[in-house]
Amino acid sequence: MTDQDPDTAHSRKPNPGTPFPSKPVSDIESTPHPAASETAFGSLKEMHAYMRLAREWDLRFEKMFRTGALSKWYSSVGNEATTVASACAIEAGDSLLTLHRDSGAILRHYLDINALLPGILPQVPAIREPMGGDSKQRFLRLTCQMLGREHGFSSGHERSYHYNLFEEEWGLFHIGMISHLGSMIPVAAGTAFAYQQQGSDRVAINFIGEGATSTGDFHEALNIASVWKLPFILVIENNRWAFSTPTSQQYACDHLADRALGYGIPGVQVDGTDAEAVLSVMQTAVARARAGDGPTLVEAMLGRHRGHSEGDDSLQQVPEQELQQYVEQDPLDLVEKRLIDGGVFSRAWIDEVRERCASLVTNTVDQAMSMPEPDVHQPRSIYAD
Amino acid sequence: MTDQDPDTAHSRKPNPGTPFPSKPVSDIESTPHPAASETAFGSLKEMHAYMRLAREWDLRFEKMFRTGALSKWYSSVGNEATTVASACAIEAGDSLLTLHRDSGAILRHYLDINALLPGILPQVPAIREPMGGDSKQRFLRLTCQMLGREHGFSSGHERSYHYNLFEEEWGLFHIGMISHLGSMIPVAAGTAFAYQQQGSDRVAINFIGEGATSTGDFHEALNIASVWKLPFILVIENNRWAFSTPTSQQYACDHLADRALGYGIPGVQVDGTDAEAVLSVMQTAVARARAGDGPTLVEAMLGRHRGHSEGDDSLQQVPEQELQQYVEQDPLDLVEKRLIDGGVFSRAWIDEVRERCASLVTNTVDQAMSMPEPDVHQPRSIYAD
Amino acid sequence: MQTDTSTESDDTLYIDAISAALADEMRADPSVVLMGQDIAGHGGAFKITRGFLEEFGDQRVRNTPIAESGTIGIAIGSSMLGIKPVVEMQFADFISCGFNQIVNVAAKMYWRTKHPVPLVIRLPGGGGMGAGAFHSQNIENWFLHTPGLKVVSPAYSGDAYRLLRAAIRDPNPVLYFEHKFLYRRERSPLQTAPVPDRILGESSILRSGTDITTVSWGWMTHRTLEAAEILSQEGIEVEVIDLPVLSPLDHRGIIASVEKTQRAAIIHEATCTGGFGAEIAARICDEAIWSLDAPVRRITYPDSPPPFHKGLEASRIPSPERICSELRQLLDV
Amino acid sequence: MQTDTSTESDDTLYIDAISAALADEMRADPSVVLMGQDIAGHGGAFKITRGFLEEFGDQRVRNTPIAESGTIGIAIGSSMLGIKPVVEMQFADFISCGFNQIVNVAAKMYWRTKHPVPLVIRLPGGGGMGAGAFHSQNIENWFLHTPGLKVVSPAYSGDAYRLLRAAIRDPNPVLYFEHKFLYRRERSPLQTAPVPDRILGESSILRSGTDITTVSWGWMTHRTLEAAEILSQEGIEVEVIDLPVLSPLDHRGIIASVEKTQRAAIIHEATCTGGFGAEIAARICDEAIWSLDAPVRRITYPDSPPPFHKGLEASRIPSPERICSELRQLLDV
Ligand SMILES: Cc1ncc(C[n+]2csc(CCOP(=O)(O)OP(=O)(O)O)c2C)c(N)n1
Ligand SMILES: Cc1ncc(C[n+]2csc(CCOP(=O)(O)OP(=O)(O)O)c2C)c(N)n1
Ligand SMILES: [Mg+2]
Ligand SMILES: [Mg+2]
Repeated sequence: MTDQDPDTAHSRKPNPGTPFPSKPVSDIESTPHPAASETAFGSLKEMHAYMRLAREWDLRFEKMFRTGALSKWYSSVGNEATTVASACAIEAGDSLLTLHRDSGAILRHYLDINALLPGILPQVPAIREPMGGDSKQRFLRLTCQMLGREHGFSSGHERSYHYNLFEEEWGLFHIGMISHLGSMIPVAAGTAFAYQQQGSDRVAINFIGEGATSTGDFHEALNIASVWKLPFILVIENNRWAFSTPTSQQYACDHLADRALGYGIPGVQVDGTDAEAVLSVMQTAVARARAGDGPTLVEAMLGRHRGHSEGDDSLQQVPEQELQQYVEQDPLDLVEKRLIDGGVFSRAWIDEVRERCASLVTNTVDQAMSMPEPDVHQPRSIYAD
Repeated sequence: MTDQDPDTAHSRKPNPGTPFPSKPVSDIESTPHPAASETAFGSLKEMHAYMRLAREWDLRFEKMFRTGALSKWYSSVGNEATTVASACAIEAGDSLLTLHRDSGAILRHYLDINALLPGILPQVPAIREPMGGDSKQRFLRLTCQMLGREHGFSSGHERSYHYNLFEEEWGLFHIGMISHLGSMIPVAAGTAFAYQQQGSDRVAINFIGEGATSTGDFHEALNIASVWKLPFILVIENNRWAFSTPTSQQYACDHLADRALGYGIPGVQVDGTDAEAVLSVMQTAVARARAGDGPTLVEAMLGRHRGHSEGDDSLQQVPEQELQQYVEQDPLDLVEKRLIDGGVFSRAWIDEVRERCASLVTNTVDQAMSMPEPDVHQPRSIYAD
Repeated sequence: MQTDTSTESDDTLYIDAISAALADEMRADPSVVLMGQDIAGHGGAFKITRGFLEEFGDQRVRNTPIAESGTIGIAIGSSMLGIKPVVEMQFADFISCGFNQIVNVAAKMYWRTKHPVPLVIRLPGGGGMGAGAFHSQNIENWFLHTPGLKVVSPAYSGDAYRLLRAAIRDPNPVLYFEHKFLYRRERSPLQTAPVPDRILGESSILRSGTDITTVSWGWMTHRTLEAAEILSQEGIEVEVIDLPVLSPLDHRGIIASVEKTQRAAIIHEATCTGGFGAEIAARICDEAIWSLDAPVRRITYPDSPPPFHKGLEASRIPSPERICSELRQLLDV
Repeated sequence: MQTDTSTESDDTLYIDAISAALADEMRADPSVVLMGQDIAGHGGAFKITRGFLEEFGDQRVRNTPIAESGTIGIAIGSSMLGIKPVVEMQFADFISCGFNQIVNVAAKMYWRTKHPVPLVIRLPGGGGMGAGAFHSQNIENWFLHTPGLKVVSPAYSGDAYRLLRAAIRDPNPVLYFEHKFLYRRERSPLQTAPVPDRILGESSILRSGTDITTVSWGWMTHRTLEAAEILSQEGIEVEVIDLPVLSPLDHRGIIASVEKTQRAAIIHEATCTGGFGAEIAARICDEAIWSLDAPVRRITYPDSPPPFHKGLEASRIPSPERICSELRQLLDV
């Protein structure tokens, strides 16, 4: 996959009016995705590998934070089912907008895990094609980005997930976050607007926490997107807490998904710890968007596993029992249990996947740590020219 | 009413923790208001008089606009049932926040029409107590405000409905609009917050057009108000057009009232041309708010009668048949027909009410026109001290 | 709107120059899309896009819901994927409702990510129409103080036309302040010069003089020229510099003129404190201090909102008379 | 928070001074209500309101949803009916999401309607912590250029305490910029002087000198003092003026000092163009031009967003060394 010819790959054609590459709209109506129904465990195996990689990624940075090697870290632990499954539902050419707990979506969307860890997905039919291009380079640069290195996507100018990665030749359009919650929702809808305007069937997905649903931009963007029927999926990662604020102090409705009614669009609440359930919901939403039927609001129910950011004491606000419940419903445990119970994977293979993911992360972090810091004298323009 | 002692009237007690005057919460549970059910035509007669006054008010200023005596006018014609009935549902001590088509609410809330036109409401039991204080002075100042006179509430510094009138001794708390649509929704909720904080049972109502439902402030304010259970009623005057933009380009849901579900509060759609229907809905909403049960979203369905502002050509966007339908459903015709059909009023009395309201407006406008313009050399501070 | 006005034409109304620039650029580049409230069938509050719906269709001329932040955010996202959005604020004042998208998303995007955001926001601003506190503000310095934005403020039809086309071609977010008072009052020829493909700093000496330099933009340039005419009859020769582009600022041009005349005043309609007049004064006092032979004066709106009453408003906006008297003071005459 | 700190106490941390001012004012006036994200049980992102929930209860210490505009709007409305709200922004940068409520509703309310809006917004701002583009900005001039707001920017614990109490008592909307870098680094005595009941312009000469006047606020005042110390050893005596209050501005104090020293520099952490340093320079060049014996210089952040990397960030913020070298230049030494 990594040596694919850019010209035949999922290249975005910037000319307005030219339909976007890959499948025509009429091909995509089957829902859920064939891979999910036909080979019951195929999708699970694939999601498992990426979820594990995402988990090891986070554990590694959490550890670096604890040892003082990193000044700040927002953990994605617990969000992997939602983020990986969502990224499995999109394709090259689609745009992805992430927040601070979406390493799963980023890793799934950027990387061909088989290229990084040969044989890790032996006989699995892909739910989706892996992203073309050089996965190794991307993974290293991503790691450098987390560590503020010159080789990172922002050359040290921006923190962790606050960056963009556009590789037009591969159809990779990832826009990272700014800190201001809610702000990227209209921007995500805007990328969907570009697709609609260009006659493409590509879609945009954007992740937000349940806290960001209180912002004006949440409303303004969803309203315009629904009036304009933009191919846009907004995924709320409802982990029940925003920093130290519980949902009871954030909103008064029963389900955030119910807000969809106020926009005349579908709203779905899904168990966000269940990768298969999320995949199915997201595939339906994506198919709907590709077919020109407009946005979907997805509320993935998660639980808080970590503090707001590592090292703060915000977890103290979460009642112990509640926390335990969330930790017990670990999405990785769930997926691994299913694979073992279904007789698909042995515990040994599960362990091996974990080991291999962990060493990949460790090696890459080590490599990134040895790379240069940004040159403080290098000017950086505020204007494009 | 006008010579009531301020001390015994509906005075606001600014001390936090002191419950607000007038009825205790438990007295107000009957819904709809007794006046509406017991004396079937009583409320209608009262609303009729104020609706007529509001209509003549607008017609007079429309005419002044056409003759060039006024540089701009936003007409409230067609909104009177909603605005007058809503103002009938509140009392002294409540706060009222209006937009540009709410003369009906202002006139109903400010004035004792019997004081201005003695005998115009002969045997009608009041739906609500008229506002205490000097109605004549208020009406003159209001007129001066519309005409940019020194004697207006803003001494010519602010246009038409962009002013406040606070008369604490009478419990009159009216906050006018700023131009930025949606901006006053949180401010209105804030007055409700003050009541809640002070342990008072007073409520806030705020009018907006359906266009303002697309703003971020609509969402942020309703969300906070519902989480905090603020005594707040938001009335959408859905006249199907925002300037030249039809609802199909403003929102994609079936009913704006459905947005209430997303806030966990009641949402009611009502025929906004039917004063009695609006009164009943508003009385329920107000009772709910007084009882501490939180906000209500009311969507009053109206129709566009006039251009966005007088003299523009925005009415051209409204299909002729649609316009005609709205004009045929004139809320004043409706109320007058009911009164005549019910054998309550003769056509002659209806005509007399109109005549008397019209001359009251004309005389007051004439008086205001003869009053001084603002002194351009008079400084005006930007800071309170 | 009907004719291609990129060739020279005489005496075009300022408002028509804006319409023409939009139409010509839409014809030249199919990725240009207009968004705004009431811009489609109605042609916008000022009718600048009248006829556009018919010519360009409802995909390229988009009525938006009343949601400045959402609209600007959508414009930003689309601009990152090949669309060139031009967003109309119904009045410049309403930009405050989309402020965060501009200052934090659009302005910082290129610096943060090296990803261009070619985006134009049109802002009908300024006073003189008795339109009150929320339809008359001059708020350019909020954006001039935000790195990453370009800001344009044409005083003439020709600049309005040329700079709007250039703004659309520029790969950066450009705030295009158009002055409502000039819409139907300013009328001058469009230029034949080819339209540049980006906004660069420009200052233009509209009248050369030896006694004092004035710096102004938008409507105030016209009033300053009136003042210069009056003073000329008194034997005072004012060098009148107009800034059609405020950011990037061509401060070299200003400094050179002040070095010649040795005196300077800045005239703007925006309120005084913290305004852009201060920036220009500060640059003069840093770089041309040794040339100065008089205090550097700002002639501006007082620090208060625009009043509704026309007489009140008129008393606040710098008038040719007030400009004359302040300049006379600086010249000690 | 536990003790009434309105009496003199030695060496209070800046952050504790803020907590103490809030607590003391809440004790003194039951209409004071706090609103902000995570301020209740969690005590806020910086723990400034730790223990407040327990002492004052959840009616007066309100966690809000993540909705800056809605929250500020609610604060405005309540303040018009007798509540005195203090709104905490989690970071100053997020104020852009509530911008319209401040500049159009709060700032103009008194001028428009003669109705006071006693409201405080606390804005933890500034850089130096490696917190990146959206948690480090210095945006005071957006508000200084908006008539009707008061703006405070204390550099010392004593001022932080006194001015926060005064801000809460002031009948106007006050933006209270507190500097995150100083939270746990600045430590000095609180004052015994009675707390005033409103914010008035103040400038304070922290070090008197004869050679050049500097004007600064917040963190930069500390760095300027360091520079003055260094220069003093070289025989250069800097008069260091701190502005704990930016609006209203005590420009008399500044002018008087410049008339004495004949030279001036303004040091601020905000970006340069269109910033408040320009305002101060402009006033000096209008009112003290004849005294000036050197260019008026601004020493500021460059015109770009704050970088995340600590080394990159450090290279942008005016350092004592950079201040020294610029001042030496102005003194031609
Ligand atoms: C507009 C804005 N206000 C406040 C903040 C400060 N803040 C950062 S993260 C956060 C909580 C986010 O909660 P949520 O959206 O539920 O995401 P989670 O961290 O739970 O995934 C807050 C309040 C911000 N980033 N942006
Ligand atoms: C934030 C904002 N954006 C745009 C405008 C310009 N504007 C003034 S009135 C109006 C239409 C309002 O429509 P609606 O809310 O339905 O009220 P109606 O006039 O129909 O009663 C618009 C777009 C504004 N005032 N405020
Ligand atoms: Mg959350
Ligand atoms: Mg409407």
